[in-house]
Amino acid sequence: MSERYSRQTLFPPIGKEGQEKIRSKHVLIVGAGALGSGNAELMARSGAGKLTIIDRDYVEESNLQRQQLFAESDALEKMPKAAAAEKRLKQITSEVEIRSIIGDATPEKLEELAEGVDLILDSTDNFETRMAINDISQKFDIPWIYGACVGSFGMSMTIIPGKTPCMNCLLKKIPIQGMTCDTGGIIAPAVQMVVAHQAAEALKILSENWESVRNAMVSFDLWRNQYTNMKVSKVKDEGCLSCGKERTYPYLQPENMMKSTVLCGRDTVQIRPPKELEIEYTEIAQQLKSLGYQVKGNPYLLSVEMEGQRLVLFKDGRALIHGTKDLAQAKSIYQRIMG
Amino acid sequence: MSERYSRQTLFPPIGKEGQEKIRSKHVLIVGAGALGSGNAELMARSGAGKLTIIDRDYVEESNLQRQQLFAESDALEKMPKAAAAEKRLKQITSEVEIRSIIGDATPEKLEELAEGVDLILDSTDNFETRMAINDISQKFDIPWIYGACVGSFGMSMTIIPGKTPCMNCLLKKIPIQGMTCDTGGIIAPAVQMVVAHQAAEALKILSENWESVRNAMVSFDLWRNQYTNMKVSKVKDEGCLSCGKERTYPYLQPENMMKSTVLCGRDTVQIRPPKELEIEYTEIAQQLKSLGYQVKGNPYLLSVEMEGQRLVLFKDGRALIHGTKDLAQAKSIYQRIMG
Amino acid sequence: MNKIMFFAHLRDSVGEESVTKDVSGKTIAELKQMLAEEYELKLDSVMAAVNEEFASDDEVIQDGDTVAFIPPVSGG
Amino acid sequence: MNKIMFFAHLRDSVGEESVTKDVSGKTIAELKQMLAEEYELKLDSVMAAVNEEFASDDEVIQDGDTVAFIPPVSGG
Repeated sequence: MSERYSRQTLFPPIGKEGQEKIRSKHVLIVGAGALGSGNAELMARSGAGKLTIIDRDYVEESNLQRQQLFAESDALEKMPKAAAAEKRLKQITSEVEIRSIIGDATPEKLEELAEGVDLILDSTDNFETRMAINDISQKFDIPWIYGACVGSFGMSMTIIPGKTPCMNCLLKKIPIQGMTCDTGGIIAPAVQMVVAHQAAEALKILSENWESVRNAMVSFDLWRNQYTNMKVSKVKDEGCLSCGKERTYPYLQPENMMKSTVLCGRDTVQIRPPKELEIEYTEIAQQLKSLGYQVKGNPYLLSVEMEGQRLVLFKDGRALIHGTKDLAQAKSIYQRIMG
Repeated sequence: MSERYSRQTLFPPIGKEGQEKIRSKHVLIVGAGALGSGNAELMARSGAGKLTIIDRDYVEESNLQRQQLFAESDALEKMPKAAAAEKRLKQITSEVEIRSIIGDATPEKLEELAEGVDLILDSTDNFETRMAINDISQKFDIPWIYGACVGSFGMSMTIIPGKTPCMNCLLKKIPIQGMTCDTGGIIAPAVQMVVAHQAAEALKILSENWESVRNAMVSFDLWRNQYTNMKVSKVKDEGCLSCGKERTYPYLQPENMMKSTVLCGRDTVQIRPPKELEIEYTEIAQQLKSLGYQVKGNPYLLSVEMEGQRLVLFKDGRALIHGTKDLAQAKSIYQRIMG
Repeated sequence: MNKIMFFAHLRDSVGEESVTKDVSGKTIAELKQMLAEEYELKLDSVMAAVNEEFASDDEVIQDGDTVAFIPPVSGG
Repeated sequence: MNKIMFFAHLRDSVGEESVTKDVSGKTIAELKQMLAEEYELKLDSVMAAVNEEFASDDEVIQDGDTVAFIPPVSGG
């Protein structure tokens, strides 16, 4: 064991034996934004054996305020986040195997990546992907750690198949219109706080200190000085379609996925959410305006100009993204607005 | 206002006005180790106007597990931490003025650096320096934010002259023999958690959201799943020598400082703590052995071999550090063991 | 009596971190509806905890229970 | 009765996160001495909180109070 991890092996619950275990593990990090770059850095510094990181976006100037792996040059060069993350992680350590994938974390892609993975760290910005992670976690018996934040508020929960309830037991349905960092803002310390919780849980799991895993959903607000642990053990639902006795893994089924289609000859992608929504335009419009976007609307649709593209949003959640033929880019724009 | 801080200005308590305030402020960060590099990175990413960072150590391999500004090459080149921090911070942002100082944060040096500073972020590893920061905070009316961690445990408190109690009201005396990262180990998420709290408090102060400042000492343990806010407002002591009516700023007085002397012709520095301690050898010896140091002892003294130096510790806290003539290095070695 | 706590942006909508009301005998769903009207909140997909334990919409609140409302968050 | 909570390494020394004892009428200093003997703890420079508020060594514990012991930490 190298001197490098001496302060971590000196921590009694890990020790040299725990460090060997961490060293033998493979972690899949879904998303390389704020949470993803924080989680990836901590896993790399802690000496995990292998990291796989998937992300579909590129580094923008507005990311630099909170996404810790990225430097100014990455934003100037519009580097894909997964590639920029890999570059910095390799400067930090040569001892960890880093595999970065520039692409959309679709359920199919995640199933493929899950092979041989010991832990999935959620670092996404939307519940559609989280519900797919949740089903994959159950299907392949891989623990995952939920993390999310907006403003000064954040939360995390550890899901261990066979032991804890799953996200589908808890939420039953995907929350509609969660606040996102693009609509509610975000301060960097809230990111760090979620990463601290996710990474601590990850070290417990990787070092096989199962008895120390937090059996609660933790929520906190650093500005309002709030912190609470909500116990969830009673929530486990035998009838849950993701983790119960008769499972269908609903979020791996095509009918429950977001549909995106390139509209031929129009340089436009249509996005259709898995279930019809009922959108309140005024709230979204106001948030987007305060962010500096050009927003126009009428009772039937909302039109938003953003970075060369135009998003037209209908009341039922359907949207047209004009100015692109790239499905992943269009989905990314949609989920940044809609959560 | 640049697009760069758009997610932070979108956070309503900061907004564009708060961002302008953050932009106009100067933060002094004392220490560029684990907490220091985390705090410096968050302040730089958040767009503080100017950062001054002081540190006396150089980057070692065992730092890489948790000190987020440093890469493998910094450890190979034994870069001074302050210089390595400045280099990475300048890659992250060209918009923040960074001043790095390689040197010991003595009370005299801190008094000199405090001029024009709006906030001091404690990122040290010992209470002697913290008590000097505390006195300087009161003398020059500058808020400071205490932060510390060991193992999976950490704590933070915000001290605002004239509003909150000070550290001397609370502790009355410097705690003897606190656990340090060199004796108790440390996991990186505990560092991140303290940084999250310190940086959130910093953003409140820099953006002048005084009413949101946490009026409590927060403590947490990420492994044992503990978190508590301890209110401190009643502790404020009118007779306190640091913040009361008749102040002497005791920790700026030479008689209360650690004494370090080069012993002529012997390549040895003697360290004498401000007050006599009563040291229990067995506990320290065990911790140092588990860290891989060569430790020998008898009832009167403890001898520790470390990285080319030998530290001989006496029961009253006095120590001889053989193999160096550098006062700052000797103090650093002493405080890493003794806290 | 019951203490009802509001997390994150719900706190700002209500204007206070917690309110004290007698809501014993009500279900979480009924309390959500009551609060939604009183404070103009959207509580459909907000999680509820009773005495720091997750509570479903049909759970009945007892006298002395502390109820907390926590919005799930998607950003990251 | 009183709930007495132990943070960080104190918890491991005691073996439990909290113990229940009747210590009302005692000062914090007296309780520290009692616990120091019972669990072989060093509590000289450990901070105490009574009902989540900092308590000095001469504060007298009342029935029903929750006492927490939190060690100050110097690492960083």
